[in-house]
Amino acid sequence: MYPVDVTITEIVQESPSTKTFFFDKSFEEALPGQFVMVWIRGTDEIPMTLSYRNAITVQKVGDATEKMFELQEGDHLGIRGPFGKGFTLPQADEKVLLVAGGVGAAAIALLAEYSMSVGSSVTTILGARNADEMLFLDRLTPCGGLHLTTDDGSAHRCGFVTDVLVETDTLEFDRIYTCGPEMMMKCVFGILEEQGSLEKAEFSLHRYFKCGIGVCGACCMDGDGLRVCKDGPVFNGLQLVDSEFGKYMRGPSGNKKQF
Amino acid sequence: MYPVDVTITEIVQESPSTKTFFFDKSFEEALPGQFVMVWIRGTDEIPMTLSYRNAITVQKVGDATEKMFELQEGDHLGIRGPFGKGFTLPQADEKVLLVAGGVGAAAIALLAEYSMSVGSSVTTILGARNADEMLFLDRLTPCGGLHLTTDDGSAHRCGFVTDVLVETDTLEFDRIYTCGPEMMMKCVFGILEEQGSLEKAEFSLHRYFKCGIGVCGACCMDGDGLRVCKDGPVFNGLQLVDSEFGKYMRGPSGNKKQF
Amino acid sequence: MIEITGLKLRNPTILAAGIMGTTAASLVRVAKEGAGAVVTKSIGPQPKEGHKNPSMVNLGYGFLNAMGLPNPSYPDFSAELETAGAKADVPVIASIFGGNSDEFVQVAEGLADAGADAFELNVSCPHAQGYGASIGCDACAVEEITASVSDMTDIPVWVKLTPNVTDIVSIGEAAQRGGADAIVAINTVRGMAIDIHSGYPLLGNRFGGLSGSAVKPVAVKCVYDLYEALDIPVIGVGGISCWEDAVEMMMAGASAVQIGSAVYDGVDVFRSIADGIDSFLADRDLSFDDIIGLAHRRI
Amino acid sequence: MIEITGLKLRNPTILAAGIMGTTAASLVRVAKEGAGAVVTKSIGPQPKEGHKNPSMVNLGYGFLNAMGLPNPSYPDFSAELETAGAKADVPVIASIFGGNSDEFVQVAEGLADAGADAFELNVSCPHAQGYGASIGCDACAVEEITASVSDMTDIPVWVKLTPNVTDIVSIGEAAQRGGADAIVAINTVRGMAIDIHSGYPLLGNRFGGLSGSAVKPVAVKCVYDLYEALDIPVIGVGGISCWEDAVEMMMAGASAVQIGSAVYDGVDVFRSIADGIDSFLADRDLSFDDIIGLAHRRI
Repeated sequence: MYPVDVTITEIVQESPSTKTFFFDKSFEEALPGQFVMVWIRGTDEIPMTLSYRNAITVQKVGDATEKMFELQEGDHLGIRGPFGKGFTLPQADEKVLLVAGGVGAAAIALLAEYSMSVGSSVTTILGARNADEMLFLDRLTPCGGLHLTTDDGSAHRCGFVTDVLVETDTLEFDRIYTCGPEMMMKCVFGILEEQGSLEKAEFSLHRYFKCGIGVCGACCMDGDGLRVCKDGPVFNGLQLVDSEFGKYMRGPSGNKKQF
Repeated sequence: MYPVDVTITEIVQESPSTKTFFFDKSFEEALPGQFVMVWIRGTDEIPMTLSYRNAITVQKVGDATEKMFELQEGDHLGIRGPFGKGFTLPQADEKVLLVAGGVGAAAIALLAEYSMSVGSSVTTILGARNADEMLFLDRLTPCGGLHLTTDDGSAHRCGFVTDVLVETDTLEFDRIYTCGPEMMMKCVFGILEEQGSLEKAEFSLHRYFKCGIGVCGACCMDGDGLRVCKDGPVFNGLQLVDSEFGKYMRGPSGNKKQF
Repeated sequence: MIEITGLKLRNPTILAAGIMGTTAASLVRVAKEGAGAVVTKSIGPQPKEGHKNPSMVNLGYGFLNAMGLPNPSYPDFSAELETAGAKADVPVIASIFGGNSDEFVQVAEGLADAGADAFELNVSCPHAQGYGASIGCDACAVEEITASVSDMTDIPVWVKLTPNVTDIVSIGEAAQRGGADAIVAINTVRGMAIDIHSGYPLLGNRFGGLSGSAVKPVAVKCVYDLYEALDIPVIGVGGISCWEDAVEMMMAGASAVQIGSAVYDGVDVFRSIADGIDSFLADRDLSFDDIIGLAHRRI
Repeated sequence: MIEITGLKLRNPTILAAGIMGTTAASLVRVAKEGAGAVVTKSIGPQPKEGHKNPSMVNLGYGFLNAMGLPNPSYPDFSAELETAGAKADVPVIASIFGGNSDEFVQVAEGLADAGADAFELNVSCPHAQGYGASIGCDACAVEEITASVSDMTDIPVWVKLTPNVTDIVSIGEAAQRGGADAIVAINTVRGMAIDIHSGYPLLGNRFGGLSGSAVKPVAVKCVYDLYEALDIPVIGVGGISCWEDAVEMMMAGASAVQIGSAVYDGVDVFRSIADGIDSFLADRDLSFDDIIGLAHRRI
């Protein structure tokens, strides 16, 4: 599978640090939570979760994303995928709780849209650093319940998504999904573990990928050696018990980096 | 496609010079007239037309066939195929004329059985050197018309299949098929050409094969460069006009051998 | 229309040596099916029957073959070559081999009057003892053979290289020093397969050469390296079965491509690849020169 | 149960170097999935991040990769190796590399206390400047490096060879002279692919190494030749993805097999191959010794 060549048809500045790049190709077979390998030719190739079936939402964090931010409509990217295990899709009438932080809202918004389309009852807790960085509010507003937090209190409730979560009876929900910074997800994990809801929760993880297709092992997590790119990036809460999750990840050389 | 390993389940001495080897595997997808590459391990691999879906009928003519004649029931062969273009199958109610000589009866018998099974009306002209070498009489007896000849007159009509053919009004038949020694088929070709029946006739040819899969070109015929192993071994009569057919063939080095 | 070593080709697809090239009739057929040029079966000083069968196996991801340089020798082939030249409306390149430079010259002289448009020196067959790659691994031998044939003929001399060496560039440089007009890369990759039911090697010759999709990345790398190092054109061959493969090979540095095993899928592969390249160029308003070696300019 | 260079393996499937071997957790996982032994990611003297992505592409008929020997270096890896040895119930072989024999010795000494069951010397990575195959093409260098490491350690030393040489047997003989206990063949085959939409090479490193089905015939031939020439065991690796492939490699002469890219289809590939070989042997009432090198006895 050579990369598919896509043309950028539209670029939306979602927030001061985030842009969405729409392609001329839609990955209809992609499940929410799956990722694609995005090749910025001459620079690098990075894993990105799809925020729409035909778009990725990128935060500027390094060389490759910086290069991406220079791209214009009409420019090209190489795309491989979708790869990995996405979220387990909810059924109609199931009660679904979504917990998203920062750019993690990208994967969650796609899942929310799917969930609403099949008739699940969706409650979302969405957090951001500040009001400007709050992503996909428009896509999440149709949810039955929507709780918003900002770290600095510049809008909505001042605080973290976990402040809302801890007040929520998670036992009421059939399925819980979360995506966001690992420290946020670690707190979510703790709350769900305490409430006994871990087994119905799924976490979308981020690690440094090399091959992206489950062969090289660069993204294997300590614990059971699960490959984030192939066995994940979405894991059930129970798979993360006694793992490196929330403690450290590894860099390109295999060295540990504490969170 | 590695060769399939088959076990010889039964060996039938059909005539003093001919044996049929039955396999434990049946090539159900094979069309009458198609061939398989038969690998006598350690010796050679030779093309053989299927005489049954699970058997080949072999005449002792060289090293490989001599080695085959030493094989016992329970011995193994490697088989690749079926390959090539088989006979165009007749439809129900079509009138079919079959002309077979010598071991060419193998392919023709399989076609005769198919033709009768779909309800074609089948007339067969079968020739052999002598009565002992007459092959598959039992399989061809159910044909509506059966004409037999032997070169030496040891049974049936003394003469050649072409002696019968020349007395036959081939315009009455919808399809004509022939398989046998090339000199015999050359005469068949001449008669059919004269009667204006060439375009409804198919000829099953034999040439030296190397690759057997249409790549090397060792079996390309002069004229249009048709590959006997892939464009054939069955050809429509019109494809053979102005070709090497009946004149010469080529040996392993590509040298011409006159008939 | 492209020009390579002075030969004008209506398109950059060339029939590779050893494929449907034993007779004039089949060479003419391939030309009719759309090839821009055709290379004959490799012709040597003596008639050879080649190895026992099986001589070629389709592995799915590629083909393994050991034909053993079967050929009728130059005296017998001369008439075929002459007929092919007269009837094919495209250049006919005579592939020749020998055990040393004298034999190469003997064959080239023997075919001189038959009117080949170029010679392709086969110093790269991986499975014929004393011929081909046994020579093609030795830069000195390649240089000497190339020089000998170049000296005795006025037509272009192409040299076909084996990938089964530590450093293909040094062999390509030797051919260039010897006066080669173009390099053809690559011949097949040494390989072997075994029948597990019996333990016998699958090929009559026990081992052979791998071609088809499996070797395309190997060929692309060789062509890329040769293009970087040499001044003469490189003709790319190895695993090309669709126009995308051909474009990839040209971007690696090939001025033209040869197509071999892909005739398995149909002899019309030449036309479909030539048409595909044309459309690709037209859609993007590009010329052949824009894409030949493009990968070298993408830093 | 098979024994190779003194190590007892419950089955002849071994995790190949560079595949899921960077952490103790993943090595232990592969052991649990059924591998008879596991080889670590190649470890060198300094931490290396490796090449930019894309670093591996699935071509359908094989995989092209250029990781660039990413590794945390021996001081950081020592603890992982120790944990792997303690938790995996199978032998753990440490793959090591360096730019010269001093660096190889430095890494081997640095890992000495971590309890590897054997060292595998990577003199064959095709895409790391100054390492791997740049050494592995040079018989003298291979002999010297092998001798240096063999002299300083009591555990078995395996040497993994590159197929990208004119004569792999001469390199294998050099390793044997240097005291190697086993040869591992082959590392990946030099290759390259180009994105025709842009002209860019597909890999961040521009070129890389081919693995998977495409290289199986190449590996079978190398193993066949090495078995013929050497006295020490040969471990076969290259394109093995099912038990039939493993049996084929053993018939070529492999005493055991390594499996790499095939984990793409599932980490349970070790168990399914080991079970398949067992059934094959049981059905025919054969032992490992009956099939190892069988092709050499089929004349």
